[in-house]
This record gives sequence, structure tokens and C-alpha cells, in this order.
Amino acid sequence: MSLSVYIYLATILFTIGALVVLLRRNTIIVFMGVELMLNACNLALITFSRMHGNLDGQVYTLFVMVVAAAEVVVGLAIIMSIYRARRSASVDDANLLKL
Amino acid sequence: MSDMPWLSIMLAVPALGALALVLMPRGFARAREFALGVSLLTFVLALFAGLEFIVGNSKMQLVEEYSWIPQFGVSFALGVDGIALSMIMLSVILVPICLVAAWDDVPADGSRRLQGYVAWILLLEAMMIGVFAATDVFLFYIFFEAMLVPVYFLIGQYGGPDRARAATKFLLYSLLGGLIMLVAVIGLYTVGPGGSDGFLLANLTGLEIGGLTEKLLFLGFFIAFAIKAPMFPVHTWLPHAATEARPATAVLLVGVLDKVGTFGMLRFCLQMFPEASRWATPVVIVLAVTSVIYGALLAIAQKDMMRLIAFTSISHFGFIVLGIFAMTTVSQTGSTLYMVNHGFTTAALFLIAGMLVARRGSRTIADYGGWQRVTPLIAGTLLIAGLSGLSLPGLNAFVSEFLVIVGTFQRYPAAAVLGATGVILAALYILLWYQKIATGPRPEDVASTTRDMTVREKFVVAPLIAAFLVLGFYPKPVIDLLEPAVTTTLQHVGVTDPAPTVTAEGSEG
Amino acid sequence: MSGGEALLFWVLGPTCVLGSLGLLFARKAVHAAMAMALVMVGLGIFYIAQYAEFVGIIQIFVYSGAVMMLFLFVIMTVGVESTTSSVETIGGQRIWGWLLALLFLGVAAFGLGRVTFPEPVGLDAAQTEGTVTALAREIFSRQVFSFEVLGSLLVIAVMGAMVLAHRERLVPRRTQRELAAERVRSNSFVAGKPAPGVYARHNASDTPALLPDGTPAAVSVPRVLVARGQEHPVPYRGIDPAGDTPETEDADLPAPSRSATTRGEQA
Amino acid sequence: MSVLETSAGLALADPSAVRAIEATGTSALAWLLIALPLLGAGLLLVGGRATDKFGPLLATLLSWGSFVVGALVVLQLAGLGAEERSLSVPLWDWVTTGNLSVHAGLLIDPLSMAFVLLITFVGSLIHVYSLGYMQHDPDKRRFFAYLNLFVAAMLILVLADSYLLLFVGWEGVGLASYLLIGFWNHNPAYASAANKAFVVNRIGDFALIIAMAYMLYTYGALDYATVHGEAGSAATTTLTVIGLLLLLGACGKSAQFPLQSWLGDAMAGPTPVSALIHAATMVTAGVYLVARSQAIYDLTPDARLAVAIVGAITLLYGAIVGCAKDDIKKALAASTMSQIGYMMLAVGLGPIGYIYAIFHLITHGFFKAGMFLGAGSVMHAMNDRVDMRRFGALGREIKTTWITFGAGWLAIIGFPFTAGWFSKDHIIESAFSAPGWQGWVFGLVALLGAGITAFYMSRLFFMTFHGKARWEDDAAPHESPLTMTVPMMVLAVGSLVLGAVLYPTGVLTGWLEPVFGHGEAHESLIPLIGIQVSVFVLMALGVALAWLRYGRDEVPVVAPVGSFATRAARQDLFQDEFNETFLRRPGAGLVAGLEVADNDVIDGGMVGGTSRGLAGVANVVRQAQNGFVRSYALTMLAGIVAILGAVWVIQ
Repeated sequence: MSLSVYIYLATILFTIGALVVLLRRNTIIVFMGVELMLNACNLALITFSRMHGNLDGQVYTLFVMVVAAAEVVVGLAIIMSIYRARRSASVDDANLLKL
Repeated sequence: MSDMPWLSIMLAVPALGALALVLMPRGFARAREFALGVSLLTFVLALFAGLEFIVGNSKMQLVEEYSWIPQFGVSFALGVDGIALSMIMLSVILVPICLVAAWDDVPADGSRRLQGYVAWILLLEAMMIGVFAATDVFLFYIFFEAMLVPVYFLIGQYGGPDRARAATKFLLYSLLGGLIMLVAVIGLYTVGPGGSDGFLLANLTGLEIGGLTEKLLFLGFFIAFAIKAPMFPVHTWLPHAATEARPATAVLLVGVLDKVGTFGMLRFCLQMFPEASRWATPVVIVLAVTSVIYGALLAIAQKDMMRLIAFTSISHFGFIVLGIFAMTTVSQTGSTLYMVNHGFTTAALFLIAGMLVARRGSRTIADYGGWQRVTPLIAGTLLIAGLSGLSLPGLNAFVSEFLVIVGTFQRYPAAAVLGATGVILAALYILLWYQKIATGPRPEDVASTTRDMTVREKFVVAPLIAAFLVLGFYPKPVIDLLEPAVTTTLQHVGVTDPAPTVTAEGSEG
Repeated sequence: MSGGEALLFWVLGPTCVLGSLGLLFARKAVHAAMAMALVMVGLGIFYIAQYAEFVGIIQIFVYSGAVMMLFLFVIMTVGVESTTSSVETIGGQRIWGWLLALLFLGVAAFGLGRVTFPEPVGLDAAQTEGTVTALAREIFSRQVFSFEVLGSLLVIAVMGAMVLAHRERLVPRRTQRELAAERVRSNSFVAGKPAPGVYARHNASDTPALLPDGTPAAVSVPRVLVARGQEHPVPYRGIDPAGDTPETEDADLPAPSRSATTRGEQA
Repeated sequence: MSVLETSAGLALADPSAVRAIEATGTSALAWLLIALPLLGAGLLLVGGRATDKFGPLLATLLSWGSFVVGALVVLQLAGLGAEERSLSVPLWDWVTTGNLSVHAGLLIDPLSMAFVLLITFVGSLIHVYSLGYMQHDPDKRRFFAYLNLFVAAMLILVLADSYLLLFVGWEGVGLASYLLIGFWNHNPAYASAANKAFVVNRIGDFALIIAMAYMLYTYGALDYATVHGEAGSAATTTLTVIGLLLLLGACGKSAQFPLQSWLGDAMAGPTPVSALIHAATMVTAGVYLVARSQAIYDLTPDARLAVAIVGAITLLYGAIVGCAKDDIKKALAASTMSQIGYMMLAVGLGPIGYIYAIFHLITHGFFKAGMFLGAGSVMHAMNDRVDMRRFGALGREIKTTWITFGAGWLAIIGFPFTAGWFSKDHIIESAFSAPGWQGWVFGLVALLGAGITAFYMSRLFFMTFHGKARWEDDAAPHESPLTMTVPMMVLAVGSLVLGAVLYPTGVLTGWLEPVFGHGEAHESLIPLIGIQVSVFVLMALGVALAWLRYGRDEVPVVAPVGSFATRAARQDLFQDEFNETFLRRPGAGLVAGLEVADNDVIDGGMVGGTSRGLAGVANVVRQAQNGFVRSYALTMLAGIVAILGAVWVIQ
């Protein structure tokens, strides 16, 4: 059994994350779907790091986590203000950005 | 003095004037006087520049050339031949007249509105000078498009009740043409010699591109110019825009701006794409004749006088295009002279009609009648302007219209004969209009205090009528100015005038 | 991959997938968040198992600890109870979503299957002086610029969040004095609204106070509880409170016509 | 000098323009002829109310000044040899471009000077008459300005040395005519009449422009010298086409069939205008044009025949219409048409007719102007009424008018030894001498026309001056002031004696022969004496019939319904109905239809359709832009799948 199973696992997690984004309407859950996709990528990066024997993958994982943290901060703030304005946590209710 | 950059100075003065007006504090009380002063200064500069111009020399003169964006081959190159100079002269004469005519268009209410109005007009003047003087195709394109901005705001901010729609329609039409042209401009560069001055007109004429490429490039330019001109069937923006615009704006729009279309056909279509021009001639001639007759017939049907004038212009532009594409010296000289004459004629028609509208408050022709008895001077000058519009001999438009017809006849007799029916129709639309406006008993619902022409308005009309008479009886200076440029154009196209079927020998001429 | 690691993978891997499926199917946001936390922890363990101890620890501490707590805070603010209907509103979204996701999975898995992965090198050589030291060397030498940029990104994000979360007051805050004056002027609740829960049997804020005639005063219940439907009904003169919503809300109002305005103000 | 052999087999001199040498002496000042009245017009129009007081007088003086200059030039010309009476006065380089080169210049030759004298003399007389006639009009100044403008334009027309300059005068007189017909345009009908005149004339002008284009195409020039000098080198078809186009132009200006409809309405203008423009001078410009272009017509018998046919038709047309009109001015207008028909017929006959055409033109200028002025005097006496059925027995009340009108009447019916007799009889004789069937047809038509002319002019004369008084109650006939009667007297004398002065003495023939050459008549079909007798008999019959019906019998005050022929004639043989049905109404329909089409089809359909189509497409595509984040995410996923799939496929 090779390390590729981790990659397959990452792929499955990524797909599920994407599905969450596509199918769930609760803003917070959608957001968690995004986090899940990021984490799936991280898993792959860690695995690649181990495969190739250098630390770049781990460094990038760290960076991704930092970026994700920043994203979470801003994203949740946006969710809060949307909720304040609309009394709703559904992504579908924020649909004014259109023609 | 001969190495003075005259054209750049003429371009800069009104532009800087416009900028200064914008920077002036809100409610600057002397905005109109300032703008008039700037435009008169430009006029004087143009006169000096004209003195430098050597009549009879067919080369580009007053040439300036600076490298601008060498990476793309764009230069800031200016220069004029007889046609361009005459169009610039027309612009610098009409702008002060329009400013005087537009004196009370926008109230001086302490806001920035008035400043903006005259500043846009000055900016437009700068653009007009630039577009006629540009000898770099890309620079020409820039001015061609940038011109839309002042006009858009002049119509859209200061126009009539339906101004927003009219301005948008105008902009969309012009942009459509302009974008098609942009494609052709870029395409032209790729077939040209390229390099850091690859857009210079001189480098792009006489390329002998040939084949489908040349036809496509020709079409790209021609469509833009046909929309601008405007020719049937892409004319519908003009009546709308001219109706909603202030008379002074309409004058600059129809009298000068639209000439860029016909000017472009001469300067770009014919010179750069001679083969394609000859290929397209039959279609263009048909369209031109259609424009003549169609414009005239529709002018007869109009109930709104500004629309009527707009349609007469479509008819007249048909003549101009007809003359250009008939490609004889006589017809093209006639066309270029027509471009000058039409500027004055339309200016007079729009401005005098504007005076009537200012007094009656209506553009509908049926609201008038008997105004010869209310404002005899306005009615009289309207008749003179109208007679110029129907090409009465002795007034300016006749010489040019006659030249176009007889010049066209030498090559396309049928087109000339059909086009000449425009002469009959012109009598109908002008005289029926005048009859409905001026004749009949004195209207009873008009206040007895309605004033005849004021001193300011006399200053507007007098130079125009003087121009009618001078150009009607002694057009020679202008023709001498235009003809060398026309001859050059025809050399580029490679056509020669048909000789008379009977070679006249020993004629005493 | 040792046998122990394989065992770990086959136990923890399906757990993670289940957790993420929980995220996909959970009705309540809280449950989803808990499932998500599970996945995070699982992933952290995977990192550690793959010799990325530092990243794994960070994953568990920062992600599962801090970030997920943030999520939970938001969920609580927005409302634990707020569920969205499961009826899909965008036409074809569900079908197309599943279809494309499975297609993606198929294409990716098929692609992966055709890749020949090299023999794993292992990290022993790369982090001989320990994971943390090796990572620190990497970050503060080669990646120092990225690191600095990320630092400023974080600062900007924090400021952004502050700006977003901040609410500008549109009108100056009304003082007690003004509020009292207005109550007197409009002659509504001049003495203040009745406090809830004075009924002997229920000393809680979800229970309406009783007026002198024994009717419950709905206005005494905090409106947040009312909005959530959490107020506790009380029987009135033997009538079962559950099926009864007497118009007590307006009972205290001086005049029926005022009701609309007063309620509007309070809302 | 070459002598051209024409189709008629006649010896012709060179066209006068070819021989022209630069003028010296008085003739070099010929530009003053035009400049003086033009100056008057300019001063009066620009000067505005400041010139109200002296303006009319100034205009009259300038017109007389022009006549004096003309007379001096004629004196100088008379002093030259017959072949040298052709001078050119170059003015300025007007239009020069490509192969077109037109210098504005004047051509002074016997033909143009004959016209100059007629125009300035009659014109000046009518200026004088107008001083009285327009005395109380508030816009008198404007009227005189227009009159001066007309004189100037008419002089440009006849003095021009090129077709282009002629065209300037041609349209100039059209403008003056338009302004003067519509002088009282507070009456909408008058304004319409002015428009009608201008527009109908424009059809002729259109033909003239095309004719000029064809000339330029053929000869490369527009001046008479080149065109006439080279006329023979062009193909006959070309000449015929040019000839026909010139004829159409002439028809417009001279109110010849089929462009005759405007003349009757043109009587809306003040009576002096009708006398000057629509009787004596402007309407004869067509005859001048054909006569001037003789070098072309000589070479194309077909076009000439067309001219003669047009003349013949109009001659009868006008005469028939004239029989039924009750409006004194319209009856005179119809008569004018008919008389110009005679002239056209004469010029259409070729060299044998030119001189007689010009002769008749001059005598007609006198007697018709005299009669129009007389009609004006009658209107002056009768409160501006024009209905002859309300006149009658005026001869006793306004004797001067009666006598002067009578002189004109005698002249027009061709009473022996009056001016009209000399000129008209010669045309009829020439008509009979035309070759082949043409001689019979044209001769008989001309003969018949003479009889009808006698009838309707006598009808007019008797209805107005004789019979019982049928005035309305408020009428108080009174003689006009001297300013009006003196010009009438002068013209009356001219009507009686001009023929005798000019023809038997050979003055006119001698004067015009250098221009037209010597036309030797064919053998006439009928002996000369036979023609003269039959003309006289017909005239007598016409007068007698008119006397019986309108002099002796009671004339009903209200016109009887009459036969179909009468009604047709009264309505100008349905010319306006024809125009209305076949030209104006379809035209109006077309124009209205186009307006709708422009809005709906071009703007709404083609252009609007394109924009609506684009908007429709955009509307469809816009649906994708639904604002739902999840939808957008779906498309992103689709993109990723597509890319992965593509990579896979490529590999």
C-alpha cells in the first residue's frame, strides 16, 4: 500500500467539500465546505512533502492555513453583516449581484 | 515664424481654455465671455496659420511630427492639406458664432452648469481641429472617438426632454462605427510597414494591399464614416440627436462633426484603399443617391423643424458622398466645397430655427404661421438660409451642388440625373416649411411683445449670410484651396477625368 | 507505510469521510460544525502520522481549536436553531451538482490512477534537526518574503473584519431622559413595561407577567425570546395556554390605535 | 468664318458668342446694367425701414438708369459693323476646377440688347406705375426691392455669356417671381401660388441642370462660345437630348405645356408684377433660351419639332382656357400662355421663325404689359375686384384705361397695322411654310389660335368695358392717378405703332440678322395674301361672336354651369386636378409612407431589430447571471471538470 491512498482520500474529501458548497444553503456550512476543500489540499501537500522528501509541502500547508485563517476571519465577518442586514443565513438570499 | 507649431497651438488653446473654465470657481460670471475670447483667439491663430499655408501646393503643410508611443508605432503627427484646412477654418468660424448663439441657452445661475456647457464646446473645438489635422491614423482614431465625449454631454446634459435617449443612441451608433474602425486601424498597421511610425498616413498610403484584405479594411473604415456622415440606412441617429440637442450643439454636430465622415472617406478610404474604393463605388453611389432622395422625401414629411433640417442634411450628405465617389476632379471639388457650404447653411438653418423656437417654445411646424408679420427679420433670414439650402444660384450651396451633379454626370449619368431630382425636392421641403412658418395672417396667440431679431442674434446671422454671398459669387479662393488636395486624392486612386466627348479646340474658354 | 500507519489510515480515513459526509447532510449547523471539527482533528493526526508533527499540532490547535470555535461563535450569534429548508430552489442545481462532483471524482481518480508515484523518499533526511527547526529554517530563509506578505495579509484581514463587523450609529444614542420623556409624551408604558416572571410559579424571563386582572402581559417577555418562539405560556382563567394566544399584547396599550406605532418602535 | 450647313439647308452666320470680341467704351460698362438695380435691391433690403421714404423712388430711378446704360450700349453697338456687333465683357473667374472653367462674363449682342431694352424700358415703366399702384401698401419698400432684384436677375439671364451664369439669372427671376407672387402671403392661397410657381419651375431647372451636365460632358465647357462653336461636332442624338432638356427648362419658365399650371395661380401677385414678370419679360425667358441655343437646335430637327409641338399645344391650350375665365387677370394669363405658345412655335420652326419670335416677344411685351396695367387700373377702380361678370360699361367711367386697353386689344387680336398684326401674321405665315405635314398642322393651329384669340380677348374687352354695368353696390369707378396712366399710355402707343416702326423699316431684321442669320422662307403652302385674308376673316368672326354674346347680350352675373367644355376650360382643362391626382397625392402618400417606414422599418426594424435581437440574446445569457453563489460555483466546477477532461483527452 503506497502513499497514494492519502491522495485518493484528499480527492474524496475535496469532492465532498465541493458538494457541500454546491448543495448546502446555510452560509456557515458552505463556508465550512470551503475549509474542507482547503484541508483536503493540505493533506495532499503533506503527503507530497513526504513523498519527495523536502519540506516545501509542509511550508505551503502552513501558508494555506494562515490564508485560510484570514479568510475565515473576513468571511465570518461578512456572514455576520449579511445576517444583520437580512436576518437570514441562506446564501441564496444574498443574490443581488446580478443584472 | 514658419516653424511655429501652429496646429498644436490651435489644438491647445481651446483645450486649455476648457480646462481653465473647469478650474474656475463655481459660478464664474464671465464664463461665456471667456469662452468667446478663447474661440476668437483660436480663429485668429487659424488665420495666421492659413497665411503660412501655400495655396496650390498639394503636399501636407504646417507639418508637425513627434514620437508618441513608438512601441505601437503611434506618432503625434499633424498636418493639413487644402481640404483639412478648409474644414478647420469652418470649425473655428462656426464655434464663436455658436457661442454667441448659445449665449442664453444655459442660465448663469451660479452653478457650474454654464461653465460646463461652454467648456464642452471649447473642448469639442479642440477635438475637431485635431481630427482634421491628424496625419497619423491612430491619432485620427483617438480624436474621432474622443469627439463623442463632448457631444454626448452637450446633448445628454443640456438637450431637450428626450435628451438621454438621443445621446445614448448617438453614442451607441458612433461607438459601433468607431469600434469597427478600430479593428481596421489595427489591421492596417499589420499590413503596413510597421515600425515606430507605422501609423503615419504617409506610410500607409500607396500600399497596394489588394485582395480581400483591402476590401475588408476599406469596409471597416467606410462603415464608420457612413455612420458618421450619416448615410442611408444608418442615419436614424441624426434626426433624434439634432432634435434634442441645443441649436448650437446641433450646428457643431451636423455642420462640422459629421463632415469627419466624408472627410475620412476622402482622406482614408480613397487614398489608402484605392482598389477597394473602385470596387465599392457602384454600391456607394446607389446609397448616396438613395440618401439624397430619401432624405429629401423625409424632410418633406417632417412635422418638427429640427428633424426637418436634420433630414435635409442627410440629403445634402448624399450629394457630398456622391461627388466623392464619382471620382472626377469636378465632382470631388464640388463635394469638398459642399462640405464647407453645408456647414454654413446648416448653421444658419439650425440657429434661425432655434431663434423661432426660443420665441414660440415649440419645434412643431404647425404651431407657427404668419411669423413674417411677427418677426419679419427672422422670417427673412430664414428664407435666405432656406434658399441656400435649396441651392439657389448666387448663394453658396449652388456652386457645390452644381459641381457635384455635373461632375458625377461625366461618369455616372444616371446617378447624376436621379440625384438632381433632389433639386426639385429641396424646393418642396424648404418652401413648404417656410410657407407654414412665415406666411398667412398674423397669429393671434402671440404676444405683441415678441421681439424681432436682437442685436446679438444679428451678430450670429450676419457672418453666415455674408459667407453665403461670398461663397456663392466668388468661391474661387476656396476652390483653389481645395483642388490640389482633390487632385492628389485622385492620383492616389489612380483615376483620370473623362475627357469631353468632343475635344474642344481653339475654344476661347 | 508501516502496518500501524495502514491501520491508522483505514480507521481514521473512513472516519474523516464520514465526518465530511456529516457536514454534507447534517440538518443543524452545530452538528455540521462538530463533524467538521472531527475531520480537522483526523487530518491533524494524519499530518503527524506523516512526519509533519508541527503542522499537525498547528492543525489541531489552530484549526480545530481556534477556527472551529470561531465558527461556533458565529453559529450561536446567527442562531443555533436557524435551519434552512432542504427544498432546492435553484433549478437543476442538485442534479448537476452531484453529476459534476461525481464526474470530477471520476476524472481525478482516473487521472491519479494513471500516475506513477515515485518511491517515497521520506522526511528523515530533510528534518534531521527536528521538524520545527527544519521548518523554521525553510520559512525564515527561502520563504521569508512570502511569510512577511502573509503577515501583512493577516493584519489586513483583521482590520477588514473589524470594519465589517463594526456598525456605524446612524442616530445618536438616546439617553434615558429622552426615552422617559418620549414615553410620557406618547403616553405608552409611562411607568415602563412590566417585568416578566412575577407569576409565582414561574420566576423566569420567558414567562409573561400577569396584570392585575390576571391576564398575562405579553409585552413583558423579551422580544428575542418571542422571536424564537421560546416564551412560556401561562394558563389564564382555566383556559389551556398552549392553544391560546389571547390578544394580551395590546392589553396594556392606552388606545388600540397606538398599537401599530408602538410595536413598530419596539421591533 | 465657316458657314454652317444646317438640316434646314440654310446659310447661318457663326453663333454670335463665338465671334465676340472684348468690349470697349460704353459697352465695357455694361455690368452697370445689372449692378444698378442690384444695388437698389440690396440697399432697400439691408437698409430696412430707414429707406422707407425714398426707397421706391430710388429703385425707380436706378431702373431707369439701367435703361439709359442699355440705350447707350445699343447706340455704340449700332455704330459697329453688322458682323462686329458681338462684344464680351469678362467679369471675374467664377468656378474653375478640373475640366470645368466658367468665367462670369457678359455677352452683348443684338439679341441680348433687344431683351435689355425691353426689360429695362417696360420694367422702368412698371416701376413708375407701381409708385401709384402700391402707394398705400405698408410694405411698399420691400416690393420695390423685389422689383429691382427681378430686373437685375432678368438682365443677368439675358446678358450671361455662359449657361451657368444664365442659370443664375434664371433662378434669380424665379426667386423674384416667388417673392412677388407671395408678396401678399398673409393670404394662404397666395403663398401656395408662390410655392407652386417655384416648384414647377424647379422641374424645368432640373432639366436645365442636366442639360448643362450633358454639355459639360460633351463639350467640356458651358460658355456659349465653346458650346455653340463646337455644336456641330457632337452626335445628333446628343444634340437632340440637350435640345429636349433645354426645352423642358424653357417650358418651366415660360409656362408651356406640360409645366403650364403655375401661371394662372401666379396672378396672386400684385398686378404690376403680373404685367412685368408674368407677361412681358420673365415668361419669355424660355423663348430666349431656345433662340440663344439656336446653334444646337439648328442641328437637331427632332428637338426643334418638339419645341414647335409644345408651342402649338400651349397656343391652343391657353386660348381655350382664356375663353372661359371670368377672372380678368387669369384670362390675361391664359392669353399670355397662348401668345408665348406662338413664340415657341416660331422658334421651333427654326431659322425662318427666330426673328418673328423675338419680334412677337417684343410687341407682346408692350401690348400685354399695357393690358395688365389696364387690368390693374380697372381693379384700382373697382376695389380690387377681378370678376369680369361684375364689371361692364366701364369704358365711360375710366376713359384713359379704356383707350389704352383698347390699343392693347387691337394689337393682340392682330388688327391690321397694329404691332401684333405684324408679328403674329408673320408667325402664322412661317408656320405654313414649314416642310411637309408640319406646315399644314402648325399653320392651321396658328390660324385657329388667332381666331380664338380674337374671340376671348374681345370677350374680355366687352365684358369689362361695354354692356350693362353689373357692379356691386359699393363700387365707385374712378380713374387712376397719372403715375399709373402715363405708363399705360406709353405702352398703348407702343402696342399700336411698334410693329410699323420696327418691321417695315427693316430695323429689327437688320438688327437681329447677325445673330440669327438670314432665314429664307420655303415656299408657303398657301399664297401669302390668302393667309392674311383668312387671318383677318377669322379675327373678325371672333370679335363678332364675342360682341354678340358679351357686348350686346346680357351677361349673367353668376357664371352659368355651361357645357362640359366650358367647365373644363374654366378649370384650366383639369391641369390642377391632374397634378393633384397623379403627382401631389401619390407624392404625399409616398412621403408619409416613408416617414412611417423610416421610423418603423429602418429605425425600428433594421436598426431597432438588431438592437432588440442583441437585447434578446443578452436576456437569455443574463439568466445565467442569477446572483446565486452556488450557481456560479457550479460553473466553476464544470470548468474544472472540463479542463481535467481536456488534459486527460490530450494525454
